[in-house]
Amino acid sequence: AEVPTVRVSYIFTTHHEPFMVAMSKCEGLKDQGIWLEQVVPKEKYDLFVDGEKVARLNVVVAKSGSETAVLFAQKHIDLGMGSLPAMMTARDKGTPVKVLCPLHADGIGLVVPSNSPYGSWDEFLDALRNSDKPIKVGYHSPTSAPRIIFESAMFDNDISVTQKMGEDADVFLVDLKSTSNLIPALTSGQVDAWVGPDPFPEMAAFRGAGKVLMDLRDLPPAGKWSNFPCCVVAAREETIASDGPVVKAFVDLMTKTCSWCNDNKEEAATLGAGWIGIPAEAAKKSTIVYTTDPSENWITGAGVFMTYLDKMGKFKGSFAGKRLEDVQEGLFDFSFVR
Amino acid sequence: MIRSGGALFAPMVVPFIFLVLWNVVAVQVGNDLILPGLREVGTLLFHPGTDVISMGSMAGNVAVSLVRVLVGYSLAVVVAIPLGLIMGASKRIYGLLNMFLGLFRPIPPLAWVPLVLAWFGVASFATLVGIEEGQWYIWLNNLKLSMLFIIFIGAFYPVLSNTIYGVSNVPKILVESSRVLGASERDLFVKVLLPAAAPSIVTGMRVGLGVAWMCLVSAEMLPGSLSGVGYLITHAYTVARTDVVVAGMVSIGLVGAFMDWGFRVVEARCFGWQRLSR
Amino acid sequence: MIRSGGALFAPMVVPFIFLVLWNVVAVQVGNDLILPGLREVGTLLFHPGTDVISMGSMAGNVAVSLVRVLVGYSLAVVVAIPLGLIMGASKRIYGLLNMFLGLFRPIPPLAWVPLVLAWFGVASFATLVGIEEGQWYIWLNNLKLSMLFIIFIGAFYPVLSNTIYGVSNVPKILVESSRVLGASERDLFVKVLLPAAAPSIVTGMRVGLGVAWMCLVSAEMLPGSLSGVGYLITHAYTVARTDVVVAGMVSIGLVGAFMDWGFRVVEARCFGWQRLSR
Amino acid sequence: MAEAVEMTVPVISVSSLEKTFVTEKGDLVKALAPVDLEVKSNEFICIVGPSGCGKSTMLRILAGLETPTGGEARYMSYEISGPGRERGMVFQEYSLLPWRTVAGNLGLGPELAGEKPESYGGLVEEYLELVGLSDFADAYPYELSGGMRQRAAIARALVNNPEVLLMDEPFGALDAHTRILLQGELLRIWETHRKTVLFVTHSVDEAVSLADRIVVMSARPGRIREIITVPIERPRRRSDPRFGELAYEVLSMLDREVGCRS
Amino acid sequence: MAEAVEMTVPVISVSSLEKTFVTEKGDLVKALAPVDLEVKSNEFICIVGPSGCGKSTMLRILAGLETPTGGEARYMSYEISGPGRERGMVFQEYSLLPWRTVAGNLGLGPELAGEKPESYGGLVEEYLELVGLSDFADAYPYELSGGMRQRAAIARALVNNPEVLLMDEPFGALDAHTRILLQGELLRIWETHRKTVLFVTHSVDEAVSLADRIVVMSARPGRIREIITVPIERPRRRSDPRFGELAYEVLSMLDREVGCRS
Ligand SMILES: Nc1ncnc2c1ncn2[C@@H]1O[C@H](COP(=O)(O)OP(=O)(O)OP(=O)(O)O)[C@@H](O)[C@H]1O
Ligand SMILES: Nc1ncnc2c1ncn2[C@@H]1O[C@H](COP(=O)(O)OP(=O)(O)OP(=O)(O)O)[C@@H](O)[C@H]1O
Ligand SMILES: [Mg+2]
Ligand SMILES: [Mg+2]
Repeated sequence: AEVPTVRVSYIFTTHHEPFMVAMSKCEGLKDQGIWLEQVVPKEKYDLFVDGEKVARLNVVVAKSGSETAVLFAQKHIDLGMGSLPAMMTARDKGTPVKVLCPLHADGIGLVVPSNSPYGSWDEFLDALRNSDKPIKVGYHSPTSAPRIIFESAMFDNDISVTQKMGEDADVFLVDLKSTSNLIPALTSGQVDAWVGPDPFPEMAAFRGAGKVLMDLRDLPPAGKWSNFPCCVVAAREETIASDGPVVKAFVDLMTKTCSWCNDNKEEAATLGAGWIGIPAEAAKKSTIVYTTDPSENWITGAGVFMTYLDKMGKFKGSFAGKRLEDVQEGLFDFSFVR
Repeated sequence: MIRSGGALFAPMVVPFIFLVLWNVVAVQVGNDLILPGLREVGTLLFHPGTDVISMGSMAGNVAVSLVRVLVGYSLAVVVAIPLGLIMGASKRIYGLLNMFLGLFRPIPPLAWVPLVLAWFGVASFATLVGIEEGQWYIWLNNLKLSMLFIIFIGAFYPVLSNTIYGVSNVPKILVESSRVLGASERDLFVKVLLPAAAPSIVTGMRVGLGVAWMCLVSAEMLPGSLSGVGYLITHAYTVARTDVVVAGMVSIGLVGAFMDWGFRVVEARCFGWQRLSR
Repeated sequence: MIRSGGALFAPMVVPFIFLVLWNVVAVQVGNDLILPGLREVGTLLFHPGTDVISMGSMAGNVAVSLVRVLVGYSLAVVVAIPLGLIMGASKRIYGLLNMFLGLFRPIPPLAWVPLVLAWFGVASFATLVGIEEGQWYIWLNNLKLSMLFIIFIGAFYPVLSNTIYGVSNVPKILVESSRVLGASERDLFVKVLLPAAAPSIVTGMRVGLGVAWMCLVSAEMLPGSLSGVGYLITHAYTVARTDVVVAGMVSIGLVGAFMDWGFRVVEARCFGWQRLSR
Repeated sequence: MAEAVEMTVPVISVSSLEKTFVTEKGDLVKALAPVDLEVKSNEFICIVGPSGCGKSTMLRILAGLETPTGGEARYMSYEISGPGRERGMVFQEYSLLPWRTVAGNLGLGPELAGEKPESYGGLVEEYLELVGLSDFADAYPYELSGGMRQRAAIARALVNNPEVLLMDEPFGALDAHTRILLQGELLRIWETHRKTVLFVTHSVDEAVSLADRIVVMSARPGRIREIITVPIERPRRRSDPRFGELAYEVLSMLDREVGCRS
Repeated sequence: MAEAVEMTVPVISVSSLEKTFVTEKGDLVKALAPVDLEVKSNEFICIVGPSGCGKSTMLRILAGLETPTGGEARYMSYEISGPGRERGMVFQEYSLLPWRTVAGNLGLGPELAGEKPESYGGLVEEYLELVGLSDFADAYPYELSGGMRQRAAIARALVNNPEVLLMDEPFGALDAHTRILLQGELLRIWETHRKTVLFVTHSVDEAVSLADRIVVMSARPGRIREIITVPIERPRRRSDPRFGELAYEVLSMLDREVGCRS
């Protein structure tokens, strides 16, 4: 019988490794009872549940979470993976998209150039407090998890942050516009440090361009930033309504593949690295934990995102001035994982 | 003899110095994220068939780009030449359309990218034709509508302008002397205007292909694209493989130069009469 | 009278139909992420001073872009014209340099982006000069070296080619008749070659400015840039404000058309002799 | 009966012919004031007159490239309303199609009339021979000297076998030497093929060596000032005193027309 | 004594002058076989000969634009090694600087010599008057007819007050009527300003009306075939039988030179 066709987007980052693993292993994951079969490499896959084909996936690569949000808005995709803040801003603007589940936690690093004078987090913190000029810290997108975690942590530690040139502060945040620019930013010395998602910290270290100062989940206060939200799986409301079973199957696939990845770290890293075209050694260093479970801590973290995005004036629509509790209903749909 | 030998090699001197300098600086810098050595780039270029950063081979990516450019470009040529012929021959139609077409001319093809993405997204020729599987799908799906649109816009105006120019600059004397010999309106078109404008049209086609190829580099930065030499260099940049970036640039340059050379050969072969009859 | 009135309005007919059609389709589609209405875009264009999506005003962004283009472009002109004059006048220097310069010509300016980013990153004029604060910093920091480089490459070749062409095509008769009247080598340069090549040089400058402006759109997609009309439209795309995208495109087109028009006026004013002396 | 009519009806007759141009600015330029002229079969007419007096305009009307604004121009018994194969024209500018060989250009007329190359190939060869370009059949116009191009243009007109040959300063762009050679050839062709020729020229010398009758036109708007029958038998020699006298007479007529320096 | 020398030393003397060109392909083209010629002060020399016989080459050597490959060319007593103000040249092609007004072009010579506009302004006006272009001082070359341009070119050469005027088919591009007008003007200027003129032309008619002596050159490589002194007093009339006869003589000399059609 005809099965529905669903368009899925993901990004070339190890954060989305489970999906890439599902696509590269295909029938190799048959034991899970839910797997993909390749139709066109990297572009088209059939989704099987218990030996039965339930959907055809058309796979699209996006460049960033915000682009994923735009693709949703323009109805060019049905399912997508991207950062939580990107989905929040989309929802704020009225794009009918719901967050179905997390995809991973952690996997964000603070990196300095390899010739940087700072050898540890404490030295770096010292420098932040004592330097007479702002320290330049880069990030790849204003609504990305790395930036928000970093800025919140700075706030918690009484370190002043600015984005305006020439304004006096301890940290001057530089928008590097794309993860592509993270590594070159180190070699050209345009920033003193940056915060970025895996695999870029590992890549930078592997290629000798920088050193990883710390994993952001270890930022003080201890525990606050672990299992913090980053990328999520989201779907358009229309798709949820029309193809609920397919969405359910997809979420199940991600849940199962996530645990496979956690259990087979080495192999998963190798597959993911091969998919993106980065050295496997770099990917293997990742500290990322894959999960589709929206834990307590995760939801608290989502609340932090809300607050910061609102404070930054990123909300222009229905989310403006709201707290997570007010919008949770519309934003989340965890029915597929619970 | 010695003198002509010198004249032959003189043009090589500066490029040679440049290559040596490149290598010296690359060794000095010692950071192939900033400047890869001559050897790394050379290796990539001389083994165009091997897989690069999981993105397929250099040759394969160049081939994909070429197919894209040629399809978008052919569309532009097929639309622009007849339109140009008509606009060049009829002052009324020219008056009607020129201003309208002129509205879009100053918008750089790349500025269309965001809008075109909103329109077409990742739809491709495959979507249009309805082919969903197999080898054909793989080829057709590389022809994203958004990319074709950008290439189309890039190639359209040079071809159009040159066609109009060519037709409207056919010496009146050629038209009149043919009419006196008994040419009908149709004869004038086929036997006088078209051949007389051909050199200008071909020049427009050459320029248009150059612009189209240039637009490709950016068009391949569009989402949904998983291949093409433009995509290859941006992705290589992302994973900090500057040697692949430079090899990609060289490939782009070589292909561009080669296409231009091809057209110039055609121009020189077929339109000697144009250059030589002052 | 009626006829000439008709001729005056005829060119407007198609653009008018186009605008009406646009609005009809926009209403039909009803999704201003895909096609914003005429009114939304118009509002943005007629209030160029108001802040758009927290990115500063349309006018402000266009101004930033203009300054960038003009700086990169001026650099290109300042290098290309003297070089072109020398290469046009001396066959030996031409032979030495032409092949070398030709190596880089076929590489589209945009293909340089990844490499140039690796070199300069977000370093700007401000970094170069060492100014770190104040109003000057804000202005100078907008002049990213990577952007200037791309604009430079874009404008350089058209200006160079046209200068060489202009100088080497000065009719021999003008040079010889001046020599017979007593012109020294220097006189020939200043009083014959330069004015004779001027129209071609100015045409090169016009084309070069067009290419530079076009390259800007992509150059402003480079990181570290927080303003400029190119950045505005990409950012607007990211936040799904298609109306801003379209308004930005129109602005880009208007500025491009205006610059082109300015040069054409200069050409028509100063170089009437060129066109009219066959 | 038909033959008798042909003998009496002039080949070309122009009566009260007027032409007023509207320039692009909208001004009116009266190029031809009423002009009357009858040309008999086989006549060789030369037209001279100050620059801008409407010589080209008259020829172009006869060729059907321009429509008169008054009066009429007839070929035989019917009014001229467009180009026709019976009226060939040779222009001052080089008018060969530059992308065709010489033979290709000569064959253009028959080709346009729908004839097959086999049927007109012989004719083309014959006329190439006639104008001495047999060796250049496959050459392109840019490979020819100016004189050779004009020979080819004349041959091209002749291949169409027109009754009337309209020539608008065909030798104007040639140097004096080549010009005199071509004048000789033209006369030879005219004598063997017995065409009716209307020949515009600036050179009085040329007019006197070629014409049966010289039409002298007055300054704009062009009118016919005088028609002079040349009483010198052919071949004419420039050293003949009657040649010099007639040339002088025509020249001073023109000088009075111009009045001022041109 | 100085005066006496000037009377006896020829203004231009050419002895065993040869010129061989090397084409771009590397072939050798012998343009001038040894040529000997002496031109006295105030003489008006016309040079005629078949196309390609080296007429232009000789003039260009005299102007200093080309170096001979054999023999020598002298102005007065010294060898010509480059252009000089005492030798002015007028070319067949229009050679005015198109971006300068007519007055600006006329002033070019003095300007290049470092003179101030105040000092040569009067001279420019005088020569504008002389060639009848006073009303066009501020016009640009493209606003002039061909005849007016050549007048301006002649005036520009004269403003530099050269002793010798080298003219390479200056009227070649003009129509016959304008040509005759300018011939008259040139003679008038030559008579009042007493220059030495070397005038290349294709037109035998022109040579006979202008020259004191006509140099007839033979086909390439150019040699001097004959030098004919024109025995007709000025003003010369074309209707004069001696005119026609001399023209015929020169023409047939040329015809024999060419041999075949050109
Ligand atoms: N298409 C036109 N539009 C306006 N005026 C025209 C047009 N064609 C010719 N004229 C004018 O008509 C007049 C006669 O032109 P024509 O070309 O017939 O003169 P002519 O005798 O052939 O001159 P010449 O000897 O210079 O060739 C001129 O004043 C010319 O400017
Ligand atoms: N720069 C050059 N290189 C090679 N050959 C040349 C050059 N200049 C002239 N010639 C050749 O020298 C010969 C004489 O040329 P020149 O121009 O002096 O002839 P001319 O008598 O002036 O001819 P015309 O009457 O056609 O002007 C010709 O065969 C010409 O092709
Ligand atoms: Mg005429
Ligand atoms: Mg010559």
